[in-house]
Amino acid sequence: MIYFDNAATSWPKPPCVVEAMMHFMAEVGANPGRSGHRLAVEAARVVYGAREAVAQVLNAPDPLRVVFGANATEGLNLALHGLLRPGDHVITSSMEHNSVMRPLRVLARNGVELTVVGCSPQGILDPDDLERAIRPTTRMIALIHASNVTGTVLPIAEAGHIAREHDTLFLVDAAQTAGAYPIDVHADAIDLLAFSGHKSLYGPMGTGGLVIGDRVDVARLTPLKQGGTGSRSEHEEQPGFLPDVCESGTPNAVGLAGLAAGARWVMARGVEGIRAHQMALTEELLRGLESITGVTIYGPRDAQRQTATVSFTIAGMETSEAGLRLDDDYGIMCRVGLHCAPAAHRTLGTFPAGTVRFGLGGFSSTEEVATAVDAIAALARKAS
Amino acid sequence: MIYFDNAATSWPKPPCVVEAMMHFMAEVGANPGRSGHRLAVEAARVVYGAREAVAQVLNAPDPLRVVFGANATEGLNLALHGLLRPGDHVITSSMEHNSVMRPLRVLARNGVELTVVGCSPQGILDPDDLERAIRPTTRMIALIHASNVTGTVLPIAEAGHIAREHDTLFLVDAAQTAGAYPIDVHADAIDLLAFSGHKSLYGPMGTGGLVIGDRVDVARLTPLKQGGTGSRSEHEEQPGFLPDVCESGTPNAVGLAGLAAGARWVMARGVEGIRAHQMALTEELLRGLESITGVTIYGPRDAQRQTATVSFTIAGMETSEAGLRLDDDYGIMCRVGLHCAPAAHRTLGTFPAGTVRFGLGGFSSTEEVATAVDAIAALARKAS
Amino acid sequence: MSGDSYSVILVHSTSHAMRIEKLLGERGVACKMIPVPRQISSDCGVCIRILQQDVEPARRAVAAAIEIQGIVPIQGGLR
Amino acid sequence: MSGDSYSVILVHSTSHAMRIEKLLGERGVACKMIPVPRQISSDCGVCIRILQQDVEPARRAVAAAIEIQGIVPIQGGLR
Repeated sequence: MIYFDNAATSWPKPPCVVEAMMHFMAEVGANPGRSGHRLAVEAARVVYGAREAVAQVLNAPDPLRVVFGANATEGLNLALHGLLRPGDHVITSSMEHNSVMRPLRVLARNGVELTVVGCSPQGILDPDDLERAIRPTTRMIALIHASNVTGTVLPIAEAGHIAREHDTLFLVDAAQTAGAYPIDVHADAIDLLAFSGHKSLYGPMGTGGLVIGDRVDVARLTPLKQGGTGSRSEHEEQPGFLPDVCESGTPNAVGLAGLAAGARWVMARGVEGIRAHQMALTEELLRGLESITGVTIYGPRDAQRQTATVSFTIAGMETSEAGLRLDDDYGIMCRVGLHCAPAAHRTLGTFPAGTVRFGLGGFSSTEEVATAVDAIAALARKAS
Repeated sequence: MIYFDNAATSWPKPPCVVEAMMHFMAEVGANPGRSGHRLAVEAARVVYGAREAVAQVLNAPDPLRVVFGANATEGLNLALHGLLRPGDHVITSSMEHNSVMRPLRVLARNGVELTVVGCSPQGILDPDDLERAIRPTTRMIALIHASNVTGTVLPIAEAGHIAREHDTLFLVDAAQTAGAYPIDVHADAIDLLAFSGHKSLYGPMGTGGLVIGDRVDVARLTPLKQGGTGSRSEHEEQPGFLPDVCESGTPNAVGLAGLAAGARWVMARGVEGIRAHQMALTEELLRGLESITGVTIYGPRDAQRQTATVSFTIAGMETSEAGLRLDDDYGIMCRVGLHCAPAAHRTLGTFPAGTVRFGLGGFSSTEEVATAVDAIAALARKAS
Repeated sequence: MSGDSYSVILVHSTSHAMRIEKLLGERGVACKMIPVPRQISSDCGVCIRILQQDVEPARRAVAAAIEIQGIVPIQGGLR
Repeated sequence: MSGDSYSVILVHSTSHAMRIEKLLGERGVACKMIPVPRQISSDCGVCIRILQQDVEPARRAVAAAIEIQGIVPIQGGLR
């Protein structure tokens, strides 16, 4: 069985992640930040540990400005709905996931001005195009760090520089990169970074969030939800400080126990080391697929310029059939279709047929890549 | 060690809950509803199983109208922000948790008309007061099922009847009752029911949601977030059907695996059986506390009319000191203060000093209650 | 199985597919979740494949409980 | 410990308290999370109790990293 769906969620998880969750369920268990007893305090320590671990992976200066939510989607929605107002202008790219495009379509119906900057058919964004799109009313630039379809890495350092120069906020969707690709929130001038906890940070599903930089005026940030925070309990008004303003209700403390362990595991291996391992595998996969007649690869086809996610099609075989055969006949699990990213597929020229996506992960191996390449070669032969 | 903080989160969990989560992490692991491979389908089965199990406990007719979120707070915010518009009138009670009051204060600033119907000093709501508050513009009645401070059960069957008669929506905050007190969404004319997964449904933290009845027009329900749903992937617009419209981004599948196991455990024991056990313990706790000079109990002081949550104060001892001594000297974990419910404490006359709250749970025992009563008696003697 | 012919039940959402899988299972109708064949338009990435001969029983099993997008025959390959 | 006198560091949020616990721990200042004494107003249900003699080292440890609501002495009972 070969799991090549790590771009959807990483699996398996490091053993320490499952152990941390079990330990939490058995020995801690209490609601963090509500009561003052020993288990509640220990639970709060666990949650705070997750803030520190995530901040460390991303080089975010203040762990209290790491806010947690259910997933990267919630982090993106918090940034977009929380900060954009009618009359504001926002710029995004044509490679975005629906977690950015769908909130932006709602905002655009309600008076936010939206510019979608086109990318090349490889999914590559030209920073000059971005800069040309800026207007006096531009309040935010929102970019995916790496495409969930082709793995194409967007030039976020340049984009951050442009945003800073034009005094506009810079939001990065790091769902595909946090933990797998070097990110420096501080050096890259990132004001808002949405992350997934359950992909390359190796935590469980149910974790993710938003890193909020100090250029973001928290008084202007409207949370998606209000409720009990364990703070300012005398007041029927939401507290105004981070992280509480954005974290109403009981947090997913057991999930965050797992995320803390996952992020520490990433730090112990080193993001650079993980990246080097994945680049090598991606290179092998790209070269293997390129050698097969009838296979078309999308994206940069260059491991230096993409994550360990590779999209392709097989001549004469629908992606849905390829997905079914890979699962049934070869035990290879991947994701076919449009990957919740219709804009990206339009950019790549693969709409509406979609692609077959292999998402490699931290536990993928050279042997798995070779087996998968052989399977694709066999399918391509049959289809031709 | 005695854990009497079950009103914040239940602990321990039934062994089957932890086992279900471990099984998911080890053997399933994939992202439900995204890909079509065997593990993704199995993950989707797990999530759907949680919908069925929760629907069964609450007698909700359609599992596809059970939508999941991080906690009951998210369910309440979805109902309130998703359905109330400027000019609408909403009625609530003076016993609400901040998970209802804080969203309503935001809505009230934005043009929603709010009436807070007063409850008695025991936290009891008179349905006639509720009915008198109804106006032609009343769009929703939002009530806590049982107070998280005193356990007082509000008359939701009567309130549901009134709401139906006046053609207004009825939202119930069942954070404290789902799984612990009989609820019949269908018979009680409940249009929207927010539930916590990690309290009396015995799932892990990170689970909760909203049951949406068929009188709710989903086309008028604005979700808190938009994003990838695995459905209508060709479209940059949020899908309009349940549950997808309200469930953007990767769900907490491992948490829902635990919730499914917890809800099934509740069904196997039977809500009536759980309720009987907890009533008996509550009666013992109330009688024990009543016998102690210097102890004042708040709420109905009648196990028939409250959940297994009991609030009290000790003459001459602040609640904060009582909490610390119970933890340090007796190993009893409870929650002191205002319990994120300032309105309720004002109603009870315990604002801002707060109360000591004992929240019993499914694993609480007669022996624990007796030990805790003895501890309170000793503290009361010292304080007098 | 190679001689069998199949149809697929098209649905709005994976959650709907899971409900249908359960309903069919209760009535003894064999089914398998597969990725939606791309020539067929659907809201959802997965659909429920059934034997052609089970189309009517499946339609009856599902009718009262849940709205579907349709049941359509598929050709060949998607075993 | 009964002869010791204490102060508490008041904070906005439990998350802030956890950050301070960490900072104090790194500097060897002993502390304990306790429920906020009710006669003291605070945003948060917990505060950080320290020995009276550690007030100045604690203030220095925390100053650059995080905004607090204050450090106040407490009497007696809250051992």
